[in-house]
Order: sequence, then structure tokens, then C-alpha cells
Amino acid sequence: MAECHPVGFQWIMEAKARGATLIHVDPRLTRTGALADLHVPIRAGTDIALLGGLINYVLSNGLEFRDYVVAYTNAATILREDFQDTEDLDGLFSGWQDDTGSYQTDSWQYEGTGVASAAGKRQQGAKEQSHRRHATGRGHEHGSHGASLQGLHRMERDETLQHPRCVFQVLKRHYGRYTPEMVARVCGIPEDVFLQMARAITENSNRDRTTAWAYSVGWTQHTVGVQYIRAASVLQLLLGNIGRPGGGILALRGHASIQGSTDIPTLYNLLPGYLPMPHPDSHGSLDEYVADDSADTGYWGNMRSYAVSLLKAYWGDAATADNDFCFDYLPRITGDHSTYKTVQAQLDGVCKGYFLNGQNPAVGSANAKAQRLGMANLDWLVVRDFSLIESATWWKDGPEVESGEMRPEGVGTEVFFLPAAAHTEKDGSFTSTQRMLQWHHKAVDPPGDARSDLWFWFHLGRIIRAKLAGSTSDIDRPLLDLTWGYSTHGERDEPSAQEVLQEINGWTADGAFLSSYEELKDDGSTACGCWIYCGTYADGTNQAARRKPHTEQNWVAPEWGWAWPANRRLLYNRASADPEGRPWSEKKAYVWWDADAGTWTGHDVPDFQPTKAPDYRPPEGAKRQDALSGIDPFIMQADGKGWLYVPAGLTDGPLPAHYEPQESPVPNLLYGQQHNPARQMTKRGVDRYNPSGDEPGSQVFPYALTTYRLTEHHTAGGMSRWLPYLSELQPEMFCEVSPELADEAGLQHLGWATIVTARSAIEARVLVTDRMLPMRVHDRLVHHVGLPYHWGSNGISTGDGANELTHLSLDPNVHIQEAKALTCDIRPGRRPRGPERLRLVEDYRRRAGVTDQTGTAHRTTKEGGA
Amino acid sequence: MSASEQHGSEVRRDGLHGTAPGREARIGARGGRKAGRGGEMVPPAEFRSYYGRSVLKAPVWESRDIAGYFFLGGVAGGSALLAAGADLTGRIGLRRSTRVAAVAATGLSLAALIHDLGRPGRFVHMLRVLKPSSPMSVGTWILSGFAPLVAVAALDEARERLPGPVRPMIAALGRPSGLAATVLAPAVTTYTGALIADTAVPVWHDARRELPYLFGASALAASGGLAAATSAPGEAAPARVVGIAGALVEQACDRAVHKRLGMVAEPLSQGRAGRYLTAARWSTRAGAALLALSALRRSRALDIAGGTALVAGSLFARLGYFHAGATSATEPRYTVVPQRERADHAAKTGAGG
Amino acid sequence: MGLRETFLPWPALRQAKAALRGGDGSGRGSSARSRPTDRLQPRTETSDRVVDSVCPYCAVGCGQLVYVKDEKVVQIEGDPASPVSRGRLCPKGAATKQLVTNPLRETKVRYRRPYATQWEDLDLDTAMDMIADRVIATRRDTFVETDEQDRRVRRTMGIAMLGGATLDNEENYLIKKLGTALGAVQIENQARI
Amino acid sequence: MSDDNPPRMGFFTDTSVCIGCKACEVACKEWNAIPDDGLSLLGMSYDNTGMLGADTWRHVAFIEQDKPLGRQNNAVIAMPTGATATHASAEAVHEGLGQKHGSELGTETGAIRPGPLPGGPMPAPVTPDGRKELRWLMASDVCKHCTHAACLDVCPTGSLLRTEFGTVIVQEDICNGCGYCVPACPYGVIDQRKDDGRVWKCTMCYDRLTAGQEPACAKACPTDSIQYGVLDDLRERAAHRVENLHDAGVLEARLYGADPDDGVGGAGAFFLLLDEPEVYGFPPDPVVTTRDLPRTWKHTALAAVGVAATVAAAFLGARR
Repeated sequence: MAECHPVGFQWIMEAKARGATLIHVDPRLTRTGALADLHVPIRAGTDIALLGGLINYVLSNGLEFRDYVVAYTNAATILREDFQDTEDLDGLFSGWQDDTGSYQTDSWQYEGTGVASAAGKRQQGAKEQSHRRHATGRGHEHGSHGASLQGLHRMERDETLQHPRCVFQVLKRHYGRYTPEMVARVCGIPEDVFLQMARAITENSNRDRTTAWAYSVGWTQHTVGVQYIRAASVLQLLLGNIGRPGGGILALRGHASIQGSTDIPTLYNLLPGYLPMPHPDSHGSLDEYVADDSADTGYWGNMRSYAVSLLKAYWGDAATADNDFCFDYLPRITGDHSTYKTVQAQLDGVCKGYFLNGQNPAVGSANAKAQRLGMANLDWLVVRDFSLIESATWWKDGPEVESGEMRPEGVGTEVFFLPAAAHTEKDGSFTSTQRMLQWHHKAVDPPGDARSDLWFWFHLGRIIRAKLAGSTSDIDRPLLDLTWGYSTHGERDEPSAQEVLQEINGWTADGAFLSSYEELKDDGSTACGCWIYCGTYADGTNQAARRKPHTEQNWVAPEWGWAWPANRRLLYNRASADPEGRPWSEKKAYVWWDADAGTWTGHDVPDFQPTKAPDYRPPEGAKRQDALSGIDPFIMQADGKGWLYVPAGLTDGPLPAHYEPQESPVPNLLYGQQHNPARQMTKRGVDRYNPSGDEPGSQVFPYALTTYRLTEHHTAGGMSRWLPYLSELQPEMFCEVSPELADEAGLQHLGWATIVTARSAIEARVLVTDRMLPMRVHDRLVHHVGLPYHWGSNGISTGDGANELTHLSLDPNVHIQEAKALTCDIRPGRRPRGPERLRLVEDYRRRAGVTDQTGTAHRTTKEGGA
Repeated sequence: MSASEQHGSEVRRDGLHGTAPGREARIGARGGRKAGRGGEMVPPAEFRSYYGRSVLKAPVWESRDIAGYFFLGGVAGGSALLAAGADLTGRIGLRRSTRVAAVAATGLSLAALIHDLGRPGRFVHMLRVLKPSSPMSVGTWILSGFAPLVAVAALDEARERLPGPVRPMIAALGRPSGLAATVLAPAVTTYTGALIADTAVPVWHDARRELPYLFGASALAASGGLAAATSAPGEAAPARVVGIAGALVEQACDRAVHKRLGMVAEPLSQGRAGRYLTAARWSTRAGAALLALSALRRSRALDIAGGTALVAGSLFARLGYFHAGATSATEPRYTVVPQRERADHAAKTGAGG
Repeated sequence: MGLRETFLPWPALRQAKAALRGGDGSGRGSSARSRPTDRLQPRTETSDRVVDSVCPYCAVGCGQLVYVKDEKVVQIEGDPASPVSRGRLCPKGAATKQLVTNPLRETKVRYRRPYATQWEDLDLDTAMDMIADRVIATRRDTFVETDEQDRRVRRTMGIAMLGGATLDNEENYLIKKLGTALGAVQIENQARI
Repeated sequence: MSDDNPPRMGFFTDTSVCIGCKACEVACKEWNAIPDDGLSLLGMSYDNTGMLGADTWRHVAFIEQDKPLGRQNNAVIAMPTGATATHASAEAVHEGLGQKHGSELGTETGAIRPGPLPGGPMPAPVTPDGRKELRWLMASDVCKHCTHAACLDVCPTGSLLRTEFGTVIVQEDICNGCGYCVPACPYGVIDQRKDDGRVWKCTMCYDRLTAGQEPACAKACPTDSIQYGVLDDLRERAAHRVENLHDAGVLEARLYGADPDDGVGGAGAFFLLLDEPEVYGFPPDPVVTTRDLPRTWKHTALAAVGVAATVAAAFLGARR
């Protein structure tokens, strides 16, 4: 956090000044670790083993926050009899299908609920089909909500938590093998260090105290990335650390509006506000779409209002009840169309045109070579950035040109480079990592041809619409009916960002601005571009532009910017009070029930229906939020509970289990199953994998490799490698190794090293540092090679890109690459130039016996197949 | 222990309690290990430094300019004194050569000084203030007074070639100017010693007691040698005496520096500085011996050889001290070791810094 | 800078006066000041306007103040009013002025023809027109009503977009809106990476 | 200085909360429009700046040590470690950099010995007596704005001066680049910018101070490691801070430059350090050189008299 979010780190210091303990878990001692109380060195890619160890420590010592767990989580819920755990199947859950390489998830359901009980609501077949789909690559489609649950009232609970099939007992059994000794053997964390960490966390988690976890892509960029976060969720729910001040699991996101890019998604599987993109199998109409994805209970039950309002925002008057509000205008997704699939579509010649808006995949995306080869197969490419980044110039000076694999004269891609405007040159809002929208005002005009992306996309749409005007083709209707009348101003005809924000906020039929998503209607009388952002233009004022100084309001600072939803700063904050609505401790009071006033009150906007009393119990047949009781704080979930166990919505298991990364120097000690069986692989020549564990050839790539950022640079470098003031602080690519690895591999401080994987070979200057530690893992010693990934060949600070080495084995839920834990070899000296570089990699592949099939087996245990 | 540290902060219904600013964060306080081991410092066998980087900045001066400026200033001051003596004692030849030497050396030394400035055009800014705390400021003012005086005295030597109207004026001012210059001349020879002594450069600062004498003596050796070499043997006696006396005192001072400075004197005997100073020593000794011989034999050749050797010796000495200073500034041990000893001693005796 | 600026009133005289009357007689304080020093003012004071902004680097969302003079950004620093950052910035945030005023920024449209070895210049309007043509053509060529399994999909797999996460919400909104109307589904973002 | 001056302002740099982010370096450069000083990987941990100089007015030092930090548990003692790299790395850095200093630092890292080829004998990487500790110190260095400032004392043009805030600044319109201040500074702070000729150093953002604003570095510092304020207040706060850290088990915390009785009369910018000053590149016991100047002047005068007397004697003697 001190490395990549230094200004956020001031709050860690603030917490430390108030007596907090700071624990830093990382393979390297970073600038965070330098100031931590406890540094826990961990082998990259083993955090679930650590978190599982902590969960086991909590459960086996009875340290859970029992009242919280019973009331607010699904610990008491009983699971189906046919559910089988990794304990039973050597690392697989029940439902594994060898033929599809994925899980059938029926058996993961709660007892009494789920697929079978959905009859009568709609065609059973469609639901089943859809469910299968959910399990085979649609995990992310659920967006912000858990999957729907049918027959909630038939759900069985045992609040004594004794039933052998209740979630609590299943958890206990599942994590029973994650002992401190096992953590030490898998993660390389010495037992006493683990126990110190476990004590610190559990002693600090009770009625009076809370513990927070902060993570970043060190947890997400794995083939089991989603399960990393899930494991933290399980631990935090058990300890009562969710929805309470000082608790939580905080995603430290790395880009100014990366949260906004998810909320108002430029993601293939989502529409604004985490509405799923429709799928042809079960979304033939708006009704089917809503029926399939909306939950009966919880706030997600209002999905139709959100969807209809979005369609009204998109297509305005053209969207009517008669034409299903233009639902049919929406394109459908039929599987994974994520960015790495797009690269494959480019290689296959399917995808022909590509827009890069301030993105540099030739440096920043995994397997950079595949990215460039994909781009070389396009008809046209539009790059919008501040300078000529590697993704704009690969055709003339990329690594493939150097190696002779590519000649400019042989590349048919037509490339447009359009200079982009900076944030000071346009109005607009960023959504920060705490879900807060902050408006930035335009200060000056952009220079030369530089324009905002708002300008580019607005005018591109305008020109396209003009060129198509009069078209009678059915496929052009979505374009021509689109509401696209934003006003423009100034010499450059800059469209009004304010008007776009107004559309996002939404309005009623008579043009009044909405102030809350609770006002959204499903009859077409409201339009709203993103339901969770509804209220950001409440009262006709730009709430995101509010800047009341923090010194003039309380520490929650509700009048600075605007946080979704409904300006809540702490989600699920109903959980900060006990079931009766009193703070769990008067020392941790955040939101509480004011019985006299008959309303929830507190320091923040209560994340609950304001007048729903703690003793409210839903009547039979209640729907949506009304189906949740006064003690159900997790209002987006169908059962209102925090999910220790996920009965639906994940593709790779209802509980996190430790699997080794795609490439690991060791076999999985916990199970016979080596990898996440459901992980997504590319399986093509451009993306080969190193052998793992004890596979033959694995010793050719004996070292663990991890990638990261530095304080002084920004991701793929487009905003830092062209800046002298930042470049001089970290002037070139380097790798970090321990003195022990330096000795073993013959590396010299400040000398050169070549790092090799089955994909490529790069060179880097060597920093030999005590901050890297060898680890005793299993029966062997594991060394890490640390690589910052900022560099490429352009700009004033240059070097080889770490992403030349990374691969395209992905998390199956969200399709994120595993860039944080790989294997490699490292040798002294610079890498060979030109075609020799390819030969070196080829030689490594030959020695390791790498083929297209290496590392691609889904199931490696003999158990659990079907 | 602060209240917040003891009890932790609280979020009560009425707001936050027990907060403290982040700058009071107690780093590493809760790691659970025995405290203070980082404080149990075993005195390291070697001195410590930041990656062997220098603590000080070495002078940015060019050795040719600044060592040359010291040397030429010495020649100028000494020559002016010799010129006055020659004038008063009627040694016309000696007077002529020393007056010319004085003005030439003054001019060149000023040129060297200005040349070394980062902004030569701003030389005149030196005359904005007069700062007793700055030997360079004091020296500049001295030189500013000195230069016109030796210039007039020198013009007096070329009086026949001057245009008519100024001739009588120069003739009248020649001697008074030359004599007036002797008021400033001794300071011209020694202030440069104070100038480099008044820095943080270990060799220079530590030798602050000897440097004015050393530089003054070196000036005498150089100017005496130069005068002896450039005047008739019959008139050169005082020049020889000055040269020899300067040489002897310079040697004595140099020896005293080596002895008193201890390890900080190392750069004086190592590397380029060591080579210059060895050359200076032999050259100066040879020059003194040759002039002494000439004092007995009155040999023009011996005067030229001995005088030149003294001039060279003086120049080498300035270069030697210049480079030794630079080295002592660059090598952190000459800064750290004596200061560490001093600090440790002060800590032991409980004395303040 | 003339001598008048640096010499008058002559500091040495001021020194002398000060020595007599009390004050900076040593030439190390007020008597050595030059006129430009007396006139010094921070450019945060002399700017024409101050614009509220937000740091464009990571997602902490530090408040920034952008100082503008003569329609140029002359300084960017932290906004002390922000409850997030309290006026502080990291090295990247502190380098924001260099980011937006960097002479190394590209300000002209560049165009590379298929199989060409060099860039060419291109007029912005022409470029927009050409891009619009490419989008229309590719879309028309690749738009399908149904997929190979005869499912109604109404989409094009021929056009993809990948955005950085420094895009504003409003920009993302237009990208998704236009992209969706075009029938493009491969609309992706750094958020996935 | 007259009575209506504002109180003396200063920096307290508390290195115990420094996270080495270098925001101070960048904020300083942005505000003062200082040129970059070259791109080279120095290998001094994460320090690629090297030291203060004409183009670096804030410099963050990074020191990796095989030593513990207070009660911090870095787990190293329980890890299968071999010998520490800190000394060997420092050696390699020193070898590569040679005698380069100041503004030269930004240019090149010098020749680095190429490593041995693989295939040779492998030294045992892990030994029972391997490294047991680890701490990573970071510290942002800056001009000390000494009470008795040698740079200011020796400046012959009056370019350097003490402001009404008690800080020391260079007047860029006056400096003629004589370079005297450079070796005069006991901390090696001020330096000449080669292509410009003048000397430059931290001004504590004098222009900002005149408008009541805090210096750019202190404003940016994310963790308040750099604190700006009335010097007396800062000294008080710092003394309290040291006590607090000692309480917390960080017994090695000590102040540097806070003592008004030290060799420079106390620094206007002082530090809380976790090791001896020289480890960070500071002089252990700096003294303002002009403290000794009066005596030196006496010797100079005596020497001048000697010179005059020698010449006089030579002529008097020769007359005989």
C-alpha cells in the first residue's frame, strides 16, 4: 500500500498512531513492509493456504464472533446431502465434468432451495440450461449481487451450528487440514510467524475491535483470484469484520476510475450498474432477462426497474413497453468475450477493428507478444493516448520486428494515433476505490489535436449516425434511435460531460432529476443510465462536485463527492449493529436503530430500509427487499446473509481451496488436484506453459516469479515513462533477487540477468537485496524473482517488459490473468538479440519438453471425475 | 505512551475518540519482539557511510584556474613587496622585473578567478557587499585596491612609451603607488590560505592554522625565485634571500601540516596530490640550494635555475594542496572518521556538540 | 538583469548604514537582498484561477488544485480540503503538472497506412471521418443476427475496444452506449487486467 | 534581524515514518522547475538520485540493513537465509560509481563487472549462520538551513542570504557561480549547475513562505514525515516523538541537527534518525567552518606581517 497508494497509506499511519498493528504479507519486503509491525513473507500464489490456515485457526479455537456469525451469515444454513467437498474428492468439489472442464453446480445448493424448486415460475428447462451456463464461464455475470435463490422460505437453518451439513460444520471440515504446519510447508511462512499473525488478527476482532484487510492485484491476478477474495470474506465474516467501522476487505484499485469502469462498465459481460449483458439462451425478451437474473428477494428483485430505466436512457422515446423497451437492440453474449478472448479473435481474424483508449496492452497485458500478434492481424487500429506508446508503434519497432518475426512491410494493420486530452483538459468524474465519485473540472483547452474521449466517442457516434441517416436497415436502428443529443460547446465542440452525468443519474418523464434508485420504475416512466449512480445529480446539482472541506464535517465526510449507492460510505453498515439494532459495542458505534424515532441513524447513511425495525420479519410471500428481515444486513443477497459458502454464482467451487498456480515450482501438498481445475487456458502455440511441480522438465524453470508495480511508475508506463521527473527515480527495468539466489544463479548486483519462461526471454539489471527471502517450502528451497512490469521500449525510461513472460491462463470467474505467480529461470548476462532470442526460448522449451499440452490438464487427481 | 496508544481509538455515538495524527505512528512497536536491539550498536570495525558516497561536495573549481589564482596571487603580492624594496634601495633592474611580475601576476590571477566563475559576466557582483566572514569577499576587495596600485607602478616602468599628458602623472604616482601596494601585498599573499581554510574540506580546514603561513611562504619562494631569475645577479641578493626564506618556511609548514592532521593528511601524500607535493618538495629544496649557491657565486645561470625551481615548487605546492583538498572532500572517511571520534568523545564526556 | 536591479541601492552602503543603525551589517541578510528577491511571489498567488481536480493516477482519488495563468497550467498540487488526501500527493500525483504540460506529449494525429514503414500526418477531421467509415464497413461485414447455433445475438465480433481506467465515468458511459448500439460486445477495460 | 520578523521556520523530517515514496523530490522539482538530473540505475536500493545537488534539493536515501527495527518482526530469523547482501551491494555500487559526486551522479553508473558464467561451482546459498535481521530505512534529506550557515557566510556576492523566516536562500539573479559555498557547506548540500554556472539549493520554497504557504515537499509528503512549522514548535514535537519511539522500543531513534549548541548552531531543517548520521550520508558532527575564521584571520594577518618582515629583512640584510 505504501508502494502503490502512498497517500492512502497516511490512514494506515493514522491507525498505527491509534494503536493498530500493521501486518504485511508479501513475498518481498516492500515499502509497506518497512513500516509494518510484522512482515509475513509468503510464497507467491499461496494466499488461500494462508487464509485457510487463519480460518482454521479461528474455527478450531472457537474464536469466531459467534453472535454475528449466527445472525448475519449463512453459517447456519444446511446444505444438500449430495454436496461433496474437496475433503471427499482430493481437491475437487462435487459436480466436476471432465468433458466440459467445468462444474455442474446443482449439488452446491442449500438444502430445500435452488434449481429444482424453481418450477412454476418459468420453464424449468431454460432455468437449468441457464444454470449450467452460469457454471461454465458466466460467474462474472452476476455482477454486484449474489445469484438468485428460489424457495428461500424452505431453506433450513440450524442456529446451534451443530448440524453436520450446516455451512459452519462444512467449513470446519473443509479447512481442518489447513494447519499451521501445513501453512508453513505450503506458503513458506514459519509457524511462529503464522501464529503471531493469527493471534494478532483474532485478538483484534471482537465486539470492541475490528480488523481490516487491504489487497490489490496481488490477490486478483491468479487462476484462483476470485477465491482469494472469497477466502478473505469467509475469514472476515467469521470474525465479524464486515459492515463495521475499521473492518472490511478493501480493494486498493490502481487507476483513477477503475472502479467507475466497472460500475459504468466497459466490460463485455455487464451493462451499467452490474446488470448482466443478455445471453440468447434465456434472455429472448426483457421478461425472460429479468426473470432469469433478478432475485425474488433482496434489492436485486428490482432489476426490471433498473433495466427498463437504462433502456430508456439509451433509446429514449424509441423505447416503449410495446417494443420491450428496445431490449432486442442489445447485443447478446454467448460466452467469454473478455480482452484475452478478443486477442484470440484477432489472431483468428474474427476481430478486425480495435480501439485502444488510453490502454497499452503491448506492455500492460499478459503475454504481450500475443497482444501484438493479435494487433498485427487487424484491419485497423485506433490508439488514443498521450504519446506514442508501444501499442501504437509495435509495427515498426516492437520486439517481433527486432527478432525478424515481423516486418513493417508485411503488417497490413492501418493505425490511427489520436492524441488524448488530459484530465485537466476536460470535465468529468472519476470513481475512486472507495466507490466515491469526484468531479474534476476542465482547467485549460487540450493542445493541438488532443481531444477528450468524450469528444471522440460523441463525435464518432455523431458522424456514424449522420452517415447512416436514412438507412432502412434493421441493424442500424439501435444507432439511429440512440439518444445522442448532447450539447457541445467551445471551439472544439466539446460535448457536455455534465449532461452525460445527468443521464447517468436519470430523470422522470417530465425531466426532473431522480434522487435515489428507489424511485426507478419498470414502466418506462424513468430513465437512468446507471441505477447505482442514481442520486449523483440529485436536486439538480452535481453531487460529485461537492467539496466541503473535511475540516468542516465529520470524518465520514458525506459532503465530499458522492459515493454509490445513495452516498453510503460504508457498505452493509447495518451489520455494525447487533440484531436488536444496538452497536455491537459502544466503542464501535456506526449505524444504529433509534427506537424512539423509529428509524435507523448513525454516522453514515444506513445501508438498510430506513424504517425497517430490527424485529421486522417478512410475511409469507414477501418480495424483494421486503422479503428480508430486520436482521438481514446483506441486502443485495437473496437471503440477506453474508455468504461464508457460495451456493451459486461461482464457477470454481463454493468454498476457496488452495490450488497451485498454473506454473508452480512445487506440487500441491493439500490435494491431489494441482491447479484450479476450472481455470481458463488459451491452449495455443503463442501461449505455452512451463511444467509445474514434479512434472518432468519443471526443474528447467526452477524459480518462482512475481510481478509488481513501483511507487515511481504507473502501470504500463504511458503516464510515467515519458516524464523526466518520474523516470529519473526508477530509470530502467530491473529484477530483484535475494543474495542466496544471486549466489546460486551467479548474478551480480547491478549486472544483467536474463529471465526466461516458455513464452519469452527478457533482460533486466539485477538488484541483489536482503528484502527478497528464500523460503523453505515442502522439502525444498524456493527462490523468487521479482519483476516490476512498467517498462517497454518507448519513452525516456525503457527496458524489457515483464509481460513478455506472463501467460494467458485465467481465473475462470472473471478472466483475469495470473501475472502474480509464475515460474522462470534466471541466468546472468543480457538476453540474445534478434532471432537468437527466439532460439534461446525454443531451447528452454525443448529442454523442458514443453508442448501445447503442457500444464493444460484440468483434473490431475484421480478422484471426482465424471 | 499516549492515551490513544493505550486504549485504541473509539467510534462512539457522538463521534471519534482517542485519535492521534498519523505522524505519531509508532513504527514497529507491535511486532512483539524484544525491543532495542537495533539500538545496541556494536561499534563497527570500519567507518560507515552511505554507499561510500561523499558527505561533502568537492570544490567545483578548476585546478588550473584556482590553484593558478592562488599561485599568481602569491607571485603578485611578493613581487610588489620586492618591487618596493628594490625601488627604495635603488635596484632599478630588480624593480622593473618585479613591478612587471606584480602587474602580470595580478592581471592573470584576476583573469583566472573570473574565468572560473560560473557566470564570469557577473564578476562585478563581488563588489555588492563586503563580508568579513568571506575571505573571498575580503580578498576581492583587497585585490581591487591592489591591482590599480601595481598597475600604476608598472606603468611607471614604461613611462617613456606613455602618451605625453599622462606621463608626468604616472611618474609622480609610480613610487607612491608601489609603496601603497605594500600595505595590501602581504595580505594578497596570505588571504588565499584563509580562503581555502574557510571551507568544510577536511585537509584545508584542518590545516587552517598553517595554511596562511604556508601560502605566504610559498608566495615568497615563488616571487623571490622569479625575481632572482629575472634580474641581474648583482641586484638579486634580496630576491634570493626572500626565495630561500620562503622555501624554508614553506617546507616547515608543510611538515607541520602532515604531522598535525594525522589521518586527514593522507590525501597529501597519495595520488595526484602526493605526486605534486613530492615534486614541490624536491623542486623547492633544489631551488633554495641553487639560490644559496648563487648567493656565494653570483651566477646568472644558477639564479635562473634556482629561481625557476622555486617558482615551480610553489606552483606544485598549490596544486598539491588543491587536489588533496578535493580528495579529502570526496572520500567520506576524512569527513566521517574525525567527526565520529569527536562526537563519540563528546558523548562520553557528556559535552555538547 | 541590469546592474540597477542588482546593485541599487548598493548593498555595501546598506550594510554600512545597518552597521551604524543596527540591522544587517554583515551583508548576510536584508542588506544583501536584490529587487527581484523583494518582488518574489509564488505562482499559486499570481494565477488567474484555481480549478478543482482529482489526481489521474491511482484510485485513492486525491484532490488536486490546478492553477492556471494565461490559459496555461502553472502548478498542480494537493487540495488540503480533501478528506481523502488532505492535500498530500505521491510522486506520481506530484508529477501531474509535468504529465499535462509535458513537451513529449503527442499533439498531432498520426496515421500509418497498411504495410507502410513510417507515420504520416493526418487532419483530425479526416481521421474521424476515416475511422467512422472503417467502423461502418467492418460492422456491416461482420454483423450477425444469429450465431452458428442459430441463436439470436444481433452483434458484431469484428470490433473490439479496450479502455484504460483513467477514463471518466461519462466517457465510459458513451463508449458502452455507442458500442452497444453498434452491436459490439468486446468492450473491455483495464478493470479486467 | 528586526523584531517584527516572523518566527523562524523549519523542517522536521521524521525518517521513522518515511515510506520512501519520493513525492518530496518530485514536488520540489515541480515547484522549483528544477531540471531532471539524468537517468541511471544507481543500485543504492531504490535510490536512483544519489545525493543532494544543484538539481536535487530533496533526496530520499534508502538503506537496507541486517538489523532489527524496534520490536518489528521481519521474520528473517526464521527463514532459510545465507549471508546478507547489503555490504556486497554497497561495494558494487561504490565500485561502479567511483569518485563521481554531485551533479555528475546523474549521468552514468560506471563499469559493472560482468557476473561469472553459470556452470561454475555453486556456493552453498543457505547457511545456519545466515542473515537474521532486516530493516529498510528511508530518509528525505534536504538543506539544513543552518543557524550558522557556512554557505551564506562565505558568499562574496551577497547572493546567499538569510530571510525573514530564518531560512537561507540563493538569489539567482545575483549568484555569479564563484563556487565558494560548495566546499564550505559541511553537509555537501549546495552545488553548481554545470550548464548554468550558478549554484542552487533548497530555498524552503521561500516564495511560498512569503504567501503563508508551506513548502512543496512538506505539503506533498503523504505520511507527514516532512513537517514544516515554527522551528521551536518542531523541536518540541521532535523531542516528544523521540521519547514516544523509545517507549515503543525503537531505542535507536535520535535527533540530528536539533541541538542549538551543535557545530552549526542547530539546523533549521533537522531529522529524526534511526541510525548514526553517517549511515544516511550525513556528517556525524558538522561544524560551520566560519566558526574558526576569526582565528584563521589572525593567523593570516600574522603571516602577512611575516611576509612583509621577511622581505624587509631581506633588503635590509642585503644592503649590508
